[in-house]
Amino acid sequence: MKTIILKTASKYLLPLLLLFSVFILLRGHYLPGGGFVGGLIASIAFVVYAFANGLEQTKDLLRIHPGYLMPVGLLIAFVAGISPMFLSALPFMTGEWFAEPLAVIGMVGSALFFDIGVFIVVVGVSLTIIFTITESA
Amino acid sequence: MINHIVLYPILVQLFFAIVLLFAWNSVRLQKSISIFGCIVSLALSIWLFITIWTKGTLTIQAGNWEAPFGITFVADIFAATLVLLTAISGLAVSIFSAGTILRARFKFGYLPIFHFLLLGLNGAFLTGDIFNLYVWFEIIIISSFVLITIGGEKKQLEGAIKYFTLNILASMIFLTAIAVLYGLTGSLNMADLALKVAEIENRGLVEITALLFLIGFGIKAAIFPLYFWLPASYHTPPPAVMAIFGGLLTKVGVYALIRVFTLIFVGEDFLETIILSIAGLTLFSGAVGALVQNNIVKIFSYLIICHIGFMILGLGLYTEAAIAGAVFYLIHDIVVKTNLFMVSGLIYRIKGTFSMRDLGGLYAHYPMFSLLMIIPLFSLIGIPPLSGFWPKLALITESFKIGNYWLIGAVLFATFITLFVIARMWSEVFWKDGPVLNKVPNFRYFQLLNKRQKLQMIVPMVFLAMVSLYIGFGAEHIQRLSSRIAVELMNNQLYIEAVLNK
Amino acid sequence: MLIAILSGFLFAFILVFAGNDLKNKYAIVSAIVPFGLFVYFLQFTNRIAAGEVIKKTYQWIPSLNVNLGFTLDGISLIFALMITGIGFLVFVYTAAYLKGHHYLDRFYGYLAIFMAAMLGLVLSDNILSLFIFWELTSISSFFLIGFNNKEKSSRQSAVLALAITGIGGLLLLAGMLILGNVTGTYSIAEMLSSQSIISDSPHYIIIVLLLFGAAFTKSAQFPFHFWLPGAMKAPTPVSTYLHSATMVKAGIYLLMRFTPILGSTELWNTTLIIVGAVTMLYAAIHTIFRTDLKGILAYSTISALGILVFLIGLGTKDALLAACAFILVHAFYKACLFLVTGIIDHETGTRDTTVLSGLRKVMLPVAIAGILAAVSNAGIPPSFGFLGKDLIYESTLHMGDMAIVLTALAVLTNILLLYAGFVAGVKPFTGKLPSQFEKVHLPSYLMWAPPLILAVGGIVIGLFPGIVEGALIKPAVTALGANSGDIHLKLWHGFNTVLALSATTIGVGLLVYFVLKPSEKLVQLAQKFEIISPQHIVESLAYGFAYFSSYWSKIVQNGYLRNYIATIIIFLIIVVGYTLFNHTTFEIDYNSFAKLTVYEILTLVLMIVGILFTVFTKSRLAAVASMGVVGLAISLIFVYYSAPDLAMTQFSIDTLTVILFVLVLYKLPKYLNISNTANRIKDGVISIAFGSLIMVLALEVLSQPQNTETSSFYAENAYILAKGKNVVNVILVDFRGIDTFMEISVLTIAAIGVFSLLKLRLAKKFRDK
Amino acid sequence: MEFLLALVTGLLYAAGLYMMLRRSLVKLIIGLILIGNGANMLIFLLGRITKGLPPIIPEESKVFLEPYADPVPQALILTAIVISFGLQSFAIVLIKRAYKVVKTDDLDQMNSTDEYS
Repeated sequence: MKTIILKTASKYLLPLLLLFSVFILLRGHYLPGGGFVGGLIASIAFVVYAFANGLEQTKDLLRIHPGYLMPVGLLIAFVAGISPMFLSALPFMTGEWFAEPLAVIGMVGSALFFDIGVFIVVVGVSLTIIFTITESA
Repeated sequence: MINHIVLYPILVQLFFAIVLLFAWNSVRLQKSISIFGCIVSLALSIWLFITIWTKGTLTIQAGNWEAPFGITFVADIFAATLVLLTAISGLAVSIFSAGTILRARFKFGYLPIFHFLLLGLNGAFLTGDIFNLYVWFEIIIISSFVLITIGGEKKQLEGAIKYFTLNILASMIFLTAIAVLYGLTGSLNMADLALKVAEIENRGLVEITALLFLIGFGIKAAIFPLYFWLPASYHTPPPAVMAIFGGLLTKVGVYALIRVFTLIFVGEDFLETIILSIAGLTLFSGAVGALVQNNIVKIFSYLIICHIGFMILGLGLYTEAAIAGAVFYLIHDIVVKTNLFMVSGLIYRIKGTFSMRDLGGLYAHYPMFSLLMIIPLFSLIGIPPLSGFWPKLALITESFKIGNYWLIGAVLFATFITLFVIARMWSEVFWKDGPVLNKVPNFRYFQLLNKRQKLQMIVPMVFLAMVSLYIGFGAEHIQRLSSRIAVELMNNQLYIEAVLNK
Repeated sequence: MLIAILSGFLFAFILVFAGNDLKNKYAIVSAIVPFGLFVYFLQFTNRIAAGEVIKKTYQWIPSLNVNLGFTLDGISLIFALMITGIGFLVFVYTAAYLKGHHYLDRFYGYLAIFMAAMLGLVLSDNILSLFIFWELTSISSFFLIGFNNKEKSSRQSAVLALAITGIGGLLLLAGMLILGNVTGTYSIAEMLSSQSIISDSPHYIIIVLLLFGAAFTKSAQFPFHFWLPGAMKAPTPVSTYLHSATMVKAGIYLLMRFTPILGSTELWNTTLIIVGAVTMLYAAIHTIFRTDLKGILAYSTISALGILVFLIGLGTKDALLAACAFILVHAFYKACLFLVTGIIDHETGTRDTTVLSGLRKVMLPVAIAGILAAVSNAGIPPSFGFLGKDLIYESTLHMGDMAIVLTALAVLTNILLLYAGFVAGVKPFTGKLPSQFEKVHLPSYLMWAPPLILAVGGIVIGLFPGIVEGALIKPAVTALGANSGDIHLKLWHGFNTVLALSATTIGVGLLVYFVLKPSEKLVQLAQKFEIISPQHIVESLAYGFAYFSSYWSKIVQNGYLRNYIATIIIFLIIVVGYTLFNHTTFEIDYNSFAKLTVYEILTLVLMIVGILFTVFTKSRLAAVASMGVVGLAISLIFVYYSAPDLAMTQFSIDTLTVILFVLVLYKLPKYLNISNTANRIKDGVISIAFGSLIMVLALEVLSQPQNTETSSFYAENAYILAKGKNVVNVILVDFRGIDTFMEISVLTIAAIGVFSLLKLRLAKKFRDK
Repeated sequence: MEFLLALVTGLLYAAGLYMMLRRSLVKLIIGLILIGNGANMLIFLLGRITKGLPPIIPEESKVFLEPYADPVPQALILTAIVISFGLQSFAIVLIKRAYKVVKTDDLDQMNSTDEYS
């Protein structure tokens, strides 16, 4: 499997797919998509890369163990969730919004950060599971 | 915004679970964070409890979406009590874990998962949304799967497969029930459901939905004939895990049953007959199972089943006094069962076995420990005036009032078998001069532990023993609490008003 | 009064911490506790004799109607004095008997707890607190019987005794609760006024039977008597205190206490007379077939308890008077005999009557005590026993038609009891001293003084019955609901039938004693009939039940996961199916259903084929692949029916699952063809039933009206309030964000689980076995 | 169409149960997945199905102009699917480990924890 073509292709595929996944994440509020599917696409990107270049190299690329993405994502979601409690004494998970919409993304608010958290967790989870299974297979 | 505190028990556990994940590499740090987190959680739970006790039910709408559209969290006195008990057991088990769990297990996420489990429990107690309840249940079962398998011993895995399959089956049935319920009412908020279900004309479908919930929760609560997973798996993980499982996991099923059958499905005769029969058979079958076992942990496992029968009985009798009895029993059982499994853990550390045949001589060599252990053991039997005794008064009286002597018989039978089994256990484990056991090489016998580890085992047991003594001798307080819970449960209007403001 | 009752518990509690000091030199100090209590209760004698009833109530758990209400009247006082008085003697005796014993402190602790519980029992006015103390006596008895816990027989006897009295306790609990319900009060004093309510109640029979169950087990009545001989495994002070003088009389106390409330009905009287008579005779006969001193005394105690039950059953004033007197008589002589036996055992190391004799030469004070007790037991004048026996005959003789039979039974029992008393109290001291006992010496006065006091007491009261008449007996009879005005106890009644009966009893009894010698042969003879003894029958039943239990458990918990699943689902099918077919109408409106297109039909066909192929294929890989196809078909359905997000998710998840499966699968073995056809058919039937049930249910629900309140709220507010247009996503991240939060937590936990399952290997040395 | 979907849902439940009742670990997990799919279908079906009208508000407007599919069941199913995925991946790894340790795929031979000792 580790052919030159695949290796080369995966080098370009990885950033492309990652970009695409972020796109899916961001548009989720308006059209089908969202953090979960986006996260899955991002992990597929890394999996394809791993197929081509081997597990070790993928890990080097990631620098940290994908498992650490999970608490990071959870923490982002958590902070997004509790921010209204501190900012405006509203209940947990209440949407907080910036006044003006941003280009491309649209309205930005705590829900988006929450979705980003989902995205990161999903990447962390999928990669952890797949890497672990591959390593011990 | 005082009602924010409703979510604190959930948020604090979530927060500490996440923090523990960050501290993945340092076992020492994890232990400290966990114990600290449990103390914070206990403090918040006490605060919540006192607030609810003085001010009445509080609700909070997550996301600030008015009920029934968002997810509502409801801290009525029942939920607050269970959250408090979770915090108490959680703290005890957290300390106990620090002293008994193998370092290898800590290195693979034992503590974060443990806190996720507590998170799930708190969430399940506080949520006012039926689908959200499903989600909390999933948190609970996935955490328990990980805890039951962590370490990957052969017996752990064999037990886990049964545990896993039957619990997933339960979730599927639960989910099926939610599907039907949503199809009928178009709602998920439990208070709103209570109103909408009452309006449905096709009572047959309502009854079926109720039965699906009964079976789904019943599997988790380990009632007859749905309890198979429990004796197959509860004795396989380390004692600290058993303690939290034995104390709280089945109880969350009982909680859900009580909640759903006092709030949403009210007053269906057919159901009451079924629930009462189930209660009687659970008492019988659990007791009979405990009678034939030799392994002390398996005995305790069967006694869990047996004693679930008491709570189900209270629910089935469906009077205020009976529900109060069931709630009282629930409160007692959480504390005592948690402690019992820690007791068995201590015995195991001392002797290296769970088998009654091989155990012995504890009374002669550890008189103070024996005295400590006898508190949960006797509370379990319900030797008056210890904690297990009081709720039985209401259960027997109410069974008598409906003229069902079979149920009285079942209660007495279960109590008697518990008495007999514990007396025999006392005789075998504490009195008997046990056979000389071969030293298991590298086994961390109690004597070999350092002082801190010893304390980490003993302190939580003393703590819980004190709590159960309080439940027994301060039965007046607990009874008043249970009665108040029962009053609130029996008038589901109170709950509905608190959630929907109507 | 509360402090008085609880002082035993407090003392036991102190012992936990200060036990070591008391264990050695200062053991005797603990006797202060019962002595103090004895004096405390003694001071009430005058007031009780004057007809007063002393009441004290302490609130405990008002919401459960449980309070610590104490009543001190005639019966309670007799019992309280017995408990503390004999308690004092036993405490003193113990100091010497178990001198230097390693666990003396524990022993005192148990004794003190027992004493407190017993006091609480006889003083309680609240029937629930009475029950609580009742249970505590059983528990402390358990610890005392099992005191020599290294011996197997000791432990077994303790468990047996606890089991029997435990059953009784639970019956009592049920009885008390029902009684409380019928009368509307838990106070015995208040019940006295509602006697007719109770006896007219349809629950009267069950209440009485439950109460009998409790009393008969506790007071060792036939056929529940057998735990008592077993309980003799306990050290002698325990046998003396619990198993002859006090605890076993708790059942008697209960019957007496409830005589004014439940008594005077045919059920009450007849049952008690029959059970009492059978017990007294059965146990009395048994004494002949014993050579162990404690065994003989145990059976004679059972017999005496039978006499008491019998007397309560007779229920006349004479009989109740006799019962009150006999309780005291018995306490004096039987406690004494036990203590004497203990000394003999302690000094000679044996309790075998066939070898013991002539001990008067080495332990005269003990011999005096023993012989005097035997005299009182025999009812030889001028002992207190003579008085007691007179009263018994007096009451049986006045029973009309049944007088002859009842009197004959009483005489026969007393003859045998006389024999037993002599074997225990006289035989060891008379005759020749065997050589092996020559070095035996008199123990400390702490041991021989208590029995001597009791023995002398028995004679003194016989001579001067006035000591107890006004102070104890009369108030007790009053408390039992009879008029005690004309009672007058005296030794000499003149020549009458009663005297003749007494004389006969003594004469024949002595004859039996001189003719019949205890021997091994008799013991063996009795053992032949062991198979029909209640103990054997109960043990067989228990064994049978244990067998049944293990059978039941093995059937239910059979180890096969598929059976567990099948049981759960069959249960579901039965209860849900039953309701579905009984309560619903099956009106399904097919017209309202959406119309089909070719794509949908193709998708469904694909799905059905996929499902069937998954189930029936012999290849694992094919099964997994076709399962993937099923998932794919589902996502297509989601596409058709307006759920693009779902379709995307279902598709990606489905793919991932298949990948995971394949990654794992090639390590696993091939399918084995292991299930047989019968199983497959059975499982197929269950599965089809289950599937059909779900299908019918779904159709039923679809025919119901739909409620769209919630969903329209989401739809209307998604953009305006939550600023999103994909409503599903808005629900996920905002309306129901917590669900999603927990969903990613589940994923995290699962990932950790996978990680630890695959990476964590416990080093072999750390394995828990 | 609803009738056929109900039929398929029932079939998924039936097939899932049948697979769970087999003795093979792999079949057990497949059975669980099938039942899970069945439950999702049931939610979907009972939330009432609508053809071709996804619950996405058109670009130009702020509320729905025409009828739309109920978004709630979709959100519930999404959550349920993801949760099931977590459980399934754990289950798949569990059978792998169980096979390695117990050395059989036959569930009937995994009853040591139910034995009496």
